[in-house]
Amino acid sequence: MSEPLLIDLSKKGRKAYCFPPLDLPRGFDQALPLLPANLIRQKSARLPEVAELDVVRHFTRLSNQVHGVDNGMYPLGSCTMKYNPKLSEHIAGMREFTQIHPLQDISTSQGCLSVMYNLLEDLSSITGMSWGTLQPCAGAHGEYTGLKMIRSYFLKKGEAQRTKVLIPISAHGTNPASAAVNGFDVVPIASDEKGMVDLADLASKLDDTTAALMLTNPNTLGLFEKEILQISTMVHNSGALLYYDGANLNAIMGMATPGDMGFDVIHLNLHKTFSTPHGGGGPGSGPVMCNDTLRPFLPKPDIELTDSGYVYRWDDEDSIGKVSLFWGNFLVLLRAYVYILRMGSEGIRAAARHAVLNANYVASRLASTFPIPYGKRCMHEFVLSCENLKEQYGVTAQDVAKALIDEGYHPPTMYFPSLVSEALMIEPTESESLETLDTFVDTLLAIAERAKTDSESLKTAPHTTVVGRLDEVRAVKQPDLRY
Amino acid sequence: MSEPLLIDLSKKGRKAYCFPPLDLPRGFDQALPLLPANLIRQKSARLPEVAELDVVRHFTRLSNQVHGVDNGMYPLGSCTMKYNPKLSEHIAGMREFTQIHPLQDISTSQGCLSVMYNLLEDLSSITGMSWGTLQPCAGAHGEYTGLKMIRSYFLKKGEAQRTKVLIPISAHGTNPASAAVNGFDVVPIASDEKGMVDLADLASKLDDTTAALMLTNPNTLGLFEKEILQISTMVHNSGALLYYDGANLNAIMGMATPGDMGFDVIHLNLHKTFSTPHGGGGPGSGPVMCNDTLRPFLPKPDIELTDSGYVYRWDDEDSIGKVSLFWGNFLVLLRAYVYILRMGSEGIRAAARHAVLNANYVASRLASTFPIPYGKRCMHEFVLSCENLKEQYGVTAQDVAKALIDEGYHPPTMYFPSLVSEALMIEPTESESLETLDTFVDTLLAIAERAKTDSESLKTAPHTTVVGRLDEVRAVKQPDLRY
Amino acid sequence: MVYPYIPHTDEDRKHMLKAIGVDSLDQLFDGLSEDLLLSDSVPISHGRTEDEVQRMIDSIAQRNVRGIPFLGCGCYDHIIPATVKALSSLPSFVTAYTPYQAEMSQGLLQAIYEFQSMICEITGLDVANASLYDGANAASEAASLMIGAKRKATTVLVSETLHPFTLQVLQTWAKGTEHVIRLVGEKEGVVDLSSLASLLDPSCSGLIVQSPNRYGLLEDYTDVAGILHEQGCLFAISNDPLSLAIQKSPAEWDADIAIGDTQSLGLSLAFGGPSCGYMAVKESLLRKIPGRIVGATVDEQGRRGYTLTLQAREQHIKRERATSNVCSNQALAALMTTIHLSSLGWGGMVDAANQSYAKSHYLAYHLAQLPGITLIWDKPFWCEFPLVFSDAKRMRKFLQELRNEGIFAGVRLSSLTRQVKDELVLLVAVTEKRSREELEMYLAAARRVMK
Amino acid sequence: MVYPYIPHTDEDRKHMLKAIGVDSLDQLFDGLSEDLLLSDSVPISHGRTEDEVQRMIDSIAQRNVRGIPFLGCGCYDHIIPATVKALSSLPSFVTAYTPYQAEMSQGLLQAIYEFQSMICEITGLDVANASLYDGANAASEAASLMIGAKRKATTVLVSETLHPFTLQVLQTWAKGTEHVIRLVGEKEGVVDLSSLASLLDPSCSGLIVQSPNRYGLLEDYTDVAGILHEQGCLFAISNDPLSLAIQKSPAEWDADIAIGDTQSLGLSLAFGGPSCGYMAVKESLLRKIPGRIVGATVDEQGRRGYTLTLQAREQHIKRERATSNVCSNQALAALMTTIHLSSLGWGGMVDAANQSYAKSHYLAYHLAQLPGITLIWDKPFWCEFPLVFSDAKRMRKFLQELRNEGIFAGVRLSSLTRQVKDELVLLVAVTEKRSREELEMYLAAARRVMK
Repeated sequence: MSEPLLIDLSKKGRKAYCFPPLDLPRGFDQALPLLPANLIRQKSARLPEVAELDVVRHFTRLSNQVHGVDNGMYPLGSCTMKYNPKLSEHIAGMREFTQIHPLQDISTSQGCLSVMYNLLEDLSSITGMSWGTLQPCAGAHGEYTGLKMIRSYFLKKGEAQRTKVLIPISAHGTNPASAAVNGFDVVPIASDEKGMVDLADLASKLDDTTAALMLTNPNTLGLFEKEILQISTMVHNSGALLYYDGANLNAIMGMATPGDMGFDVIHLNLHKTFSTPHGGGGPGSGPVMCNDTLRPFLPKPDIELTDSGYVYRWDDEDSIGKVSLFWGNFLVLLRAYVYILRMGSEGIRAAARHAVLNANYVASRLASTFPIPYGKRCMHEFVLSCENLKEQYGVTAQDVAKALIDEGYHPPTMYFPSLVSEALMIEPTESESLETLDTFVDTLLAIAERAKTDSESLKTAPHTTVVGRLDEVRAVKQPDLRY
Repeated sequence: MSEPLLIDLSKKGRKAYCFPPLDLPRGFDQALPLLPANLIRQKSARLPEVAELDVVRHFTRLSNQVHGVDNGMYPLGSCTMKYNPKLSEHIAGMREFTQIHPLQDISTSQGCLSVMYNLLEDLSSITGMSWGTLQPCAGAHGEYTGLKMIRSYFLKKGEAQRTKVLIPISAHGTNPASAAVNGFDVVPIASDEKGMVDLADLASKLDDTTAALMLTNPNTLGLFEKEILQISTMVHNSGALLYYDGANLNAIMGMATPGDMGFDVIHLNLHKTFSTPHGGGGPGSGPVMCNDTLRPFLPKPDIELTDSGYVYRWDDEDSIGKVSLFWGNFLVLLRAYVYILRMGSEGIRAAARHAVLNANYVASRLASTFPIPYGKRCMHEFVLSCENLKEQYGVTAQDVAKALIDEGYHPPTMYFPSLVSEALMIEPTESESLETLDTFVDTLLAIAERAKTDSESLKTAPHTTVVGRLDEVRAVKQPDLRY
Repeated sequence: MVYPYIPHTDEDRKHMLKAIGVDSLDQLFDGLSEDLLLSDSVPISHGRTEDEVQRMIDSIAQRNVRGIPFLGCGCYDHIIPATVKALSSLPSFVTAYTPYQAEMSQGLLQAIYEFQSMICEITGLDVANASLYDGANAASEAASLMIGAKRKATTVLVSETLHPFTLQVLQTWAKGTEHVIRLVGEKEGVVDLSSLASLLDPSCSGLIVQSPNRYGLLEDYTDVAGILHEQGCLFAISNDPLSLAIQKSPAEWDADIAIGDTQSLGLSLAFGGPSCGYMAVKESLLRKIPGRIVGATVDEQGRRGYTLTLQAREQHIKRERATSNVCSNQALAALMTTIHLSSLGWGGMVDAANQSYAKSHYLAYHLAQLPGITLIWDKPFWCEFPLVFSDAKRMRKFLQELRNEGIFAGVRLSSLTRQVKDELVLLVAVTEKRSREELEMYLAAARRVMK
Repeated sequence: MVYPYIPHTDEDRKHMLKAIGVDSLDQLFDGLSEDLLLSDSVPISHGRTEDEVQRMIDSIAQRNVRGIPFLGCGCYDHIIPATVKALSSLPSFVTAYTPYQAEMSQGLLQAIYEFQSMICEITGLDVANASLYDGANAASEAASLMIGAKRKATTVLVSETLHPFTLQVLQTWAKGTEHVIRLVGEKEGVVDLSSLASLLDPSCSGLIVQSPNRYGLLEDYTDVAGILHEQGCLFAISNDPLSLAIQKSPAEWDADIAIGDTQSLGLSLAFGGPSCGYMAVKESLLRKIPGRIVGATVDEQGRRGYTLTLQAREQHIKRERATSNVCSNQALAALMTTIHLSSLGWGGMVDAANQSYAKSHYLAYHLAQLPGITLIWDKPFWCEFPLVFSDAKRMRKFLQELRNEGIFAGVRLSSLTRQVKDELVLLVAVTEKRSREELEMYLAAARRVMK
């Protein structure tokens, strides 16, 4: 059943919440009369005036119209929708953390600081980097921060002319956007026939105006860039730096480090690799880790462990400065810390190994029905093509995706990367069991079968949801963005 | 989608949970070898061996196949399905309460004792009684306790021959069952044409073998027993006691007290009147409150406030003894206490008044379509009849109930009390807004309309649930009670 | 005027009163005579806002002290996976009523079916109900069942080694009725069944025993079932269900009835409640078991579904002839146990039970070395054991000193039995949750006091 | 071997490897050269069980001290209804991804639509996005928007009275780029716009101001929009959104862009994060606003539904030409704000804002009577105010003594600005949550120290 807007249940005089009465002496018991008239708001805002039960039912019902990892498999490529442990949620709800103010005297927040310091240490170990920052609030924010550090590094070095950032055409859209936001010019790098960075193209574009090459490794096709050490040498020889987009770190953590691959700076997505929940699109967290070359440029404040406990360090001259209001999304950091404590070194490694195992298993079972243009051997994810279904039955990748919804699965990422036509990008993650994977594969195979006999029902899927496919054009042409 | 049994996902070697390794010195690191062989269990139990994510998804999906108050209106007569405040849930989850042991030194559990003591005080005020016990775990358990006290009272008084308990035929089934469990003989009392206790019948059955009359007031027809003071006099004159089944206290709290009506003992249902959640059938709580006559017979221990704090009193000679393992369902008591703190004297009274307002409003809107045999003026609930629909279209009370499910409502209580044929017993509670009531009424009226044109779809309702009407006969004849 | 949790506006009230055809809310109460209507509001405090209540509760909560609990006696501090609270607090589980409307309650019904199945598996018996109030009430329901199962029976034999509070609940149950609780004495800490046969007269319906018993000791029921069954009597065993991961199950002792409390399987201490009683019986007693039962069946399309069944036993149908008056039970607590067991699996249950065994023996062994403390009775125990102190003063000092270090050292048996003979007995519980460090803290403090 | 959160059994692994056609897990990593594969496990600690982690976290948590916070500076201790946590923690909200698949995400999309609507209502502007990281990043996104909206513009005027950390984030934003942040100075605690017109050269894209500003003072923007608009410049105001229940809204000042942080609307202190930035703009800037936007539309059957829209602005389509690089935002925090506002309604928001006003003035008035403390600048303030101490030693003593009584008395401005001139300034925040009793405790302690 569709749920009305809460504002439509609104009624004057109804209240879900009351504040304690103001118990101040006369003269202090009113606000407005004391304010200069020209500072006073004139127009009321229209907010729902409803009862507590209205609020409870509204959001409870809305939650029943959302699919999360807790509801079923979520094989959304490049998003690493792994299980979000209940323990982490419990701990993130502890009053000993939620009721700490970011600016209270540092002697009274040593618990929070210890979480952040130890998390930085663990992330340094896992990535093979020297140190980092926890301030960035999401992956793209991490990219912004890392690139800003690179820019500052070259300015300090007197190489202001390095204004180009090289980015493979298969990269996530945030990579070029983050480069642009930092004032860089974006230069695309081609992929070779194997889906890897085209080394010749790279060589031709590396020069003394190049600031960095941004890479995701494994890349968005789920392939490990085998020539990474050569790439690293080429980049560094040209005087540029190598940036690692950590979106796919889940494939290799504990097995190899970006540090050993020669990366100078890396952002992580704690909400991908380190199991913090996505929350419907955030809050995420995008720590940036770097080697000693870039360390002086990290945002401030840094955290240091001294004899008298943890302290902030504000005096880094080369620091790019702050990138968020306080210290980052602390409750997200806390969850990631809990995850690392639970997993430990063996668990971190096992996560990568089983993520890769799961992806290869699903790929190997699907490959004979759905072509996988760049090969069914992959890392943690792979990209298949629905090209055949489209040619033969007019069934597109989108139709397959929507049909999965009716079977209780969140669809894979669609139409990305663009190297593959009618692409579906599947990342099962290590959380899914063999049985779940088998059922998922069977469902996809059954959909492929249905394409032959009943393509119409696929083209109109989903049928079980509260709404069917929406008129996206109308949404753009007649924007209805608020009540 | 139907959800498999978790045991069917079970797989040897899979684990959702691990314990810390045992870190004791040798000689203490094993259990079984040290136990005599004939005490050792031989056969394993078959429990699910699954992963944590399996557990999470299983119970999350199961919860999506359950309708609670948070999902929609729950007008289940005699059950008072009012809103269960989120504040109470939050407080009942505080470690300062959940981690207190019932037998830790009393100096370390004064917080818990203060909650119980103050709750007893408030319940005494609300019911007009002297004192009570919080031990009973449910309404029927309260009935058992109250009747046990009555029995002990008469034994102490030397009136062992008082073995009869009078119970109106319209009473809940637990009343006679509780009397029987205590060794009483149950004598039914007729209702008069207005649905009230038949005074003549009562008079004819009161004698010196009568221990008590059990009454619900308002009764299960939602009618207030107007002659309650006369009934009380009659009962007491015969030397018997008057027992109040508090199931319907929500109709009168703050407006009148069972004490003033002449009742000697009363049980409450905190999970009805005092907003603690029903939890799918418990844990409830059924405190028993009584006047001075019965107070010596209350279960022990009692709680007393002394100069050195709260203490237990174990020395009541006449006490019937303990009725549950420890002190009662403490976390339920805590929720009820929070509710009373929130509501206060005005709120408690307002709850009753609005519960009655809501019931009368719904009754008045439905009366012309659904006959209400005992009149549309009621207290907090009323009983309508689907007799007409059955006669004219073959649509039964059950069909109407099941059709409501498809519209997102939990059905009213069906076929009770038996005084009304094709009965639906509707109790909206004070939590529901005018808008919700109107939509509910409109839905019922629409169903009555549909009976004329499309009775078939009503007879096969519900259609939107994971299963349709179940074969109850098969469930009894071929019991399948476990995996 | 706005009241908490009541959505009505002044407008609403007016509109509704008009529709009803009355002038005021008061008029709706005109069935109540003047002398019944309260002139004043009930003498409880005024309402408070959420924030005020939370503050008040915070200050009440501060009067509770949390220590490291070596406390048991029917309520144990075991490890509970985070899944239990997270999933059992899903709002539709919490705010649903008894699943009378099966189509709208399949999730709940299926969870109860799984609970019943697990109780059957753990006890080894055939049929389990949907839960009872607690372990003590499960015992009195077992007593009722026994008496109801045998013609002219009035008596139930009950071991003196039952939990003292369970005994008290049973005594309350018998009080004022024709039922008789006849105690079977103990010998060296366990029930003495050497002359059981001689106790079995025709009035006798059966025997209830407990293992681990009130002292934490495991009892041996070799031959007991045979003797009882020969006289048409039933055999009921009460267990801490977690102990059944190690010790012989009721089925293995050929018991007819298994009872107990699932507190040790996923329920927090919670000042003793809610906990969750259970009962399982042999197939032959199926129609005599009290409480609700869920069964599987099919709908018209043949789809499997779950429903409350065998309701002919229950009060709302059978009224005074019901097998019991139990109506509401402890459904949400049973759900917690179901989630707990789903998370642990049998392997986890065995692990928890083994570790409780090992840790309790480790502590007992070392405490027994100290002067002034005796570990009475050289009997098998599990998770909990009885210490006897040489004198009351040292015992008090021991408890006080350990409490000062944040250790709740044990439960004095006399606080349960109110008997002088038990005053020097301390029951110490050690679950798998107690870390080695906590055990050593306990021992170090004990050595300091008892040197 | 069983690893946390990984369901594979040995059997599973064997079966899967066989299906893939490899012999070992290692073989799956044969794309990584030997010199890349780690020979040892990464040097972090071994895994721990749930219970061990919980204990470890409990002991870490004990190193945090909770006091009565009179602390603000962008993070305030307001009352939050119990509904907020209860509903925002519903598992499908928590564990869903960005709602790219609209049919499976209607609940989330609708909630975001409601969030956008509320932000529009509160700011008075036309279009709001689905949230930004925080208030400081909302400011840098506003700066980007301004520069992108005016040809050849490079400069953004920024009031010196912005939150010091917001200023720092803006300075970082400009660093290394062609963008220039030009500060507009303050005068007596508020931004000095007396010579605004003269600052507006063609490179200038607009002005960002904040009210209540870094001192808690409310600023007067009479005529500001007119001057800016005349030069083709945009006007952005950053607010604590709760203050907009009282003070003039961005729309009422004719601002083009409203930014801020919804922390004061339903988010806990949480050591400063997550909070939730917001941005609303006039209709004319619709296609330039950064971040995600949800719109309503219909499906083929004409049923109303919600979807992410106007994605042509975003990075995954427009890549380096996107209006911003923002992708993930603070959706769950925005949901909390939506639930909070749904619970409070406008009446509740006004009440909270009024009480914050009244209580902060009460405390300020009485503190100002004390020797050694001055309430600088006789300007309107809301919820937070600046005190100046006569000397550093007394200030330290004041903070220390109050902390000893469990009162966190305020934030030293120099801890944000690291500037000597701010060392004697203490910012004191008083929300509606501070009870009268807490205010009197503060005053009593202050009087004791400052006598």
